[in-house]
Amino acid sequence: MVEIPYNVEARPDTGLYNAKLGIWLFLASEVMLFGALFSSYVLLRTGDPNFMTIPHEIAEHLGGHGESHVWSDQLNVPLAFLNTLVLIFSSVTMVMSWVSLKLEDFGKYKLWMGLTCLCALGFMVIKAIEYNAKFSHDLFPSSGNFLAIYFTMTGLHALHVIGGLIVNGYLWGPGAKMWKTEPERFTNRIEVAGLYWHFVDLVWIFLFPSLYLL
Amino acid sequence: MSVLETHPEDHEHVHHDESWLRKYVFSQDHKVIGIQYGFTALCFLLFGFLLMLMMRWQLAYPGQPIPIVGGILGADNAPGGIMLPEFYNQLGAMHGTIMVFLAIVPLAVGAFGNYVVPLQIGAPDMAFPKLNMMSYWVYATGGVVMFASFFVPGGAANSGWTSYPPLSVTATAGQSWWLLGMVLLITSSLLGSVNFIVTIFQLRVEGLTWMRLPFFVWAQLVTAFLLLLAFPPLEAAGFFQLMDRVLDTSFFMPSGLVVSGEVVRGAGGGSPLLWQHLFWFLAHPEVYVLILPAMGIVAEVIANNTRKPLWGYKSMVYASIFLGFMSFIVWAHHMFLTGMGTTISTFFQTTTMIISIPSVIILSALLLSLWGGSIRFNTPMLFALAFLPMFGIGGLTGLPLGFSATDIHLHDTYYVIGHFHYVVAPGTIFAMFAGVYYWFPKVTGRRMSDFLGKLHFWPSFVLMNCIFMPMFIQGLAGVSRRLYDGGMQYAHAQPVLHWNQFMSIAAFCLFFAQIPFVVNLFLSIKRGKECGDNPWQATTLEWAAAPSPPVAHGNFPQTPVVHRGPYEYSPPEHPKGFMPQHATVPASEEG
Amino acid sequence: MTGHSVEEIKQEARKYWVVFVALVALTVITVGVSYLDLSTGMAVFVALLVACVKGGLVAGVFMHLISERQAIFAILLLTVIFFVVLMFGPTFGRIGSVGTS
Amino acid sequence: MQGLIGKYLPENAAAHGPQLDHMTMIVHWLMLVLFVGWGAYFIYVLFRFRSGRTEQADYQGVKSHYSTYAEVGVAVFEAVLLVGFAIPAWAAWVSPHPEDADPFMVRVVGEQFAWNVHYPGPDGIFGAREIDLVSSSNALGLDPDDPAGADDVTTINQLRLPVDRPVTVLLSSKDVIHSFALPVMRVKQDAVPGMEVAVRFTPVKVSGDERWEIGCAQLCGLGHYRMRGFLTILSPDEFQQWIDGEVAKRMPPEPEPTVAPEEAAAADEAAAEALETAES
Ligand code: HEA
Ligand code: HEA
Ligand code: CUA
Ligand SMILES: [Cu+2]
Repeated sequence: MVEIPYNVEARPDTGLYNAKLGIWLFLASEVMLFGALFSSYVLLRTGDPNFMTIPHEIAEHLGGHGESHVWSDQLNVPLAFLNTLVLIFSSVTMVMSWVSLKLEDFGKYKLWMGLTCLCALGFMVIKAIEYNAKFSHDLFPSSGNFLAIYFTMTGLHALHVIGGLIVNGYLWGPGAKMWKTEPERFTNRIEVAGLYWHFVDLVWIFLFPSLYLL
Repeated sequence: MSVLETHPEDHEHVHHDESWLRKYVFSQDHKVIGIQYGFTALCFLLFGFLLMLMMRWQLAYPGQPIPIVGGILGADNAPGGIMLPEFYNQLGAMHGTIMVFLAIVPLAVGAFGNYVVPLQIGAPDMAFPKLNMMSYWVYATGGVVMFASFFVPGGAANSGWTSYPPLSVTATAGQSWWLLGMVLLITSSLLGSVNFIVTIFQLRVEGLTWMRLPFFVWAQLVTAFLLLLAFPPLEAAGFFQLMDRVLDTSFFMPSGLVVSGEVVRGAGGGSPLLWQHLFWFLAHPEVYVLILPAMGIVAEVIANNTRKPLWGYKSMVYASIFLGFMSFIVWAHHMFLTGMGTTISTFFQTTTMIISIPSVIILSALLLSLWGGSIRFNTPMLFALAFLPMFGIGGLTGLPLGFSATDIHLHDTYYVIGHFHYVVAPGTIFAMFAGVYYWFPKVTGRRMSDFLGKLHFWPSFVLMNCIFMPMFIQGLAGVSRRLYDGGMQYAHAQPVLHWNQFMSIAAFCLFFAQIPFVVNLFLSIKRGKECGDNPWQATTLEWAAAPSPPVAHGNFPQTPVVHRGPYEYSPPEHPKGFMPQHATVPASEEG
Repeated sequence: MTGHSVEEIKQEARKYWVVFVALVALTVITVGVSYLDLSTGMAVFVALLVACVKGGLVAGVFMHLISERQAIFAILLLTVIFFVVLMFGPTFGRIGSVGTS
Repeated sequence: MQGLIGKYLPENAAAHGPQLDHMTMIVHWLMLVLFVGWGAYFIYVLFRFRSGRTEQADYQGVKSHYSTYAEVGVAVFEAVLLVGFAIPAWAAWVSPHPEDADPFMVRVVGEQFAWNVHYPGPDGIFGAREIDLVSSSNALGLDPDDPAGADDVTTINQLRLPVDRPVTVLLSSKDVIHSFALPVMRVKQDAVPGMEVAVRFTPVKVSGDERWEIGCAQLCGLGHYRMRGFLTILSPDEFQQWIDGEVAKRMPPEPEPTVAPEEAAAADEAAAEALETAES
């Protein structure tokens, strides 16, 4: 294969190595993706006076859970709060794993990266519990546009978490071999994976209040 | 620091054990990927054209069996060879989709961008070769999905390339395939655009500063940004529509719908216009994705064949950046008649008028570049020159559409069809042809026949105008687009109806006019005249610093270092010659 | 970019933990505020303000945006502009509509 | 240009039409001037600077600033058109008729593939509609128990209007997006389900023997091409006579507003066919 310049070291005039610029561009497009979702949410919510109202049939069906007739009260704030903490913590562990590599402490790296992956798993487990509770009450995306938005946004976010989990899992396990041969390149990879991971966290920081709290 | 220090020799041994599959199918070489893109896209261009020929038959001879292919279309589509309205709508939607997303964009960006950009900036390859390969294969998969959708029950998508809900949400299964295909195509474009931007930012060779980049590279850069930032909203909208169709959500479905006499019992509360906003937020920038690379190619060919620098290179660069920027804030000019108030329509009319200015600047600069040249009329130049007035007609007819008041009468008529076909067909397609003729020697080391090229050009030029000019007449008369019978029912269409046959016959002839091109293309691969490394005596790196075809791995035998701007033809210190970007001594014109 | 000496990096790490604490505190605040009876406008404002501060901390510190290169800034600026347009364009379009629903 | 564009434009029968046509004309003038100007230059340059004639290219090229003036000219022209014509024309198009104009109100509801027209009758009040009442004989879902609806008149694909009186069409759709196009009235408006838009114009000519049409300009399914209605502009007397007759037909003997059989017969084949498809 051909050797591509600036794969590892930064190009002097831009101050960046290729993958770093690449991931930022990718994140820019992700901003637009989630931007469209948020925009749709705003438009639908402000456009339909009944957006947040639970229709009678469903409210009745919900029984004890249906005292309130507002959709967002159906969402589980404590669980989401917990998930927020999990994700924030995973952001720190992620950045610490990178710091460990900078300090050339591979053992610590393994620890922090492992924790990051565990957090991601934890997030998914909590998410699954949350979804499951909805389904068991017969609440589906088709129940109303608020839930449709809720499932789409959190679902797409969850897909991003899974994607990050796969990448981080790889970098923790088989991918970590690279540390021995090309430590600098490996550190860059962790930085890039970290940027993505923090972005996933950042999206959640906005999802949490706008879906659960407002 | 120089790229030279990356030592190709050390890696020589890797090359030998490359399998055929890795070399030609799952290749990571931007040149091979470019050719893969190019060939696939040309096939889709032909396919999109064939779909349109069937439609044009129906428009000219409504209710008569389609000759030749009529029998094989199946009883669901064309019983007895006579096209059904459902099938007409499928063809229309798929013609639009295929032409835009599977033919022109892959050709302009995937093929020309991929092949030429790394060469023009002196890079050994794209920044992320694996991503590049994935981008192609995701595109190809998207193409297969789109193609296969013709064979699902109910046929392909039939709600127009714009897929407006609620129609598209209630449409047959083909629409879900369309959405799936679009998600793949969008993903492919995103991967590609990240790659292009990083490549152009990071891999420019020493000395190749921003204002020394060939205009083509600039055009590709702006295009990549448009793809990067405009496509994701459509991806989101695609998910929404898929959910509306599959999971019965109501993102685009308002309350109280009665479809075919049945009350729709969904949750309701959705907004059909939300889709339009998200769609056009992509689709307007998308039209500049179709035109910018074309302008880039035309600029290269014109500079080369006038033997003088481009006039106003800098203003062209700034204009294209501005164009790219503005293209994100004009989208609602496709939605004037959805019930828009004065404030919003004023905003979008104003931005639409503003965006026409950079186009005028680019076009003026290209036209002024001709002044003082010593113009060579070879085949690529003919196509590039024809692009100018054709784009001119297409662009100018955008103006009456851009004023909301005049758009009232013209909206969704054949005037719109005429407007954009002038820009994309004799506009972009011609630029693509110019590109093929121009860079063919780069790929093969051989030239295409100039005679066959002219035999391709002149009939195509005349016929394109015969097809699309009458559309303005029909549009002014108020004939709507997407009419299965071409407007036969309408009294107001009668005075202009006879044009349908004229246009269709011209379209059939246009098909035959492509034969010299196809023959030329395939024959020249083996039989074309060998032409050396720099047959056009060009200054840009892809010609001047690399052999034709370029070195398989790494493109350049020696990494060039750039000393000057891209178009130093006939410079004052060496009026009879030209200065390649990397050269230390001038090259002179031969013959 | 972060510093290169070991000491600098360690200091950097301490910063990350401070930010972590701040993020947790802010999360508690948003949830807390949501139980107050604020008017809709105020609630949205506070929730988004806190979210923006949190987002800013993540982007600025964890993603090193504070010390990032110009090229990235340029790209992000562009993205932010289009993001804002995308965010509000469709809704304003609807509000400016002459139709009634 | 007046002739060239005017030759192809359909006849105009609306009060606001001349203004729009005028603007169309002016824009085409601008386009023509630009195209002919640049075109002449283009051909001249290709001839004069062909390599056979000009062997030595001039590195500098154009030195004058005419092109800049031309570009500024285009920008100014566009700005003038925008401010002077386009924006005011649009503001007039979307704003209500003046208070004292006494506009004639009619409701049009698109469906696959027909235009349902709903007149409020002498009381001037539209009867209530309920989507659960929609059926093949009651395309609009009119509530038979609503007294306001007793005198309402409905037609399919037939829009009859009095001349010289401002009209407000309340436009909506039952199913998918259609576009209500009246070429002779220079009217086009998308009918978006879930939305009701007021479309305003003033017919200034009776249709007489001419066949004027309602077209559907937005792809709405397989019958889009034949979703055609008819527009008849009558003198005030004729119109009154017609609507009185229609009202009489449904008032005392049969209060239920149904589609008069005459109507369906009057509508041409295509309309009847459209109704069938709408039902199937
Ligand atoms: C490559 C594609 C492309 C390009 C470049 C453009 C360019 C422009 N378009 Fe077009 N447009 C489309 C593709 C394109 N469009 C498509 C596909 C649709 C329809 C989609 C659908 O509904 O299916 C559409 C529809 C469309 C509409 C919606 C119409 C409707 O549905 O009612 C509008 C309205 O504003 C519009 C406006 C414009 C304007 C103002 C420009 C301007 O940018 C043009 C500026 C250019 C100029 C002003 C030319 C300058 C000319 C000269 C200087 C003279 C040169 C002369 C000689 C050389 C002799 N376009
Ligand atoms: C980039 C976009 C693009 C291009 C290039 C074209 C090209 C053409 N289009 Fe298309 N068209 C659209 C985009 C495009 N179109 C869109 C978006 C619509 C709207 C759809 C909708 O309503 O939803 C539309 C609609 C549309 C209509 C209106 C249909 C209707 O409203 O009912 C018509 C009617 O004539 C038409 C005609 C043509 C013709 C004759 C060409 C010709 O110019 C084609 C010329 C093609 C060639 C000359 C092919 C050359 C090929 C080769 C040389 C192949 C070589 C191959 C190998 C070597 C393998 N098009
Ligand atoms: Cu209704 Cu087209
Ligand atoms: Cu546009």
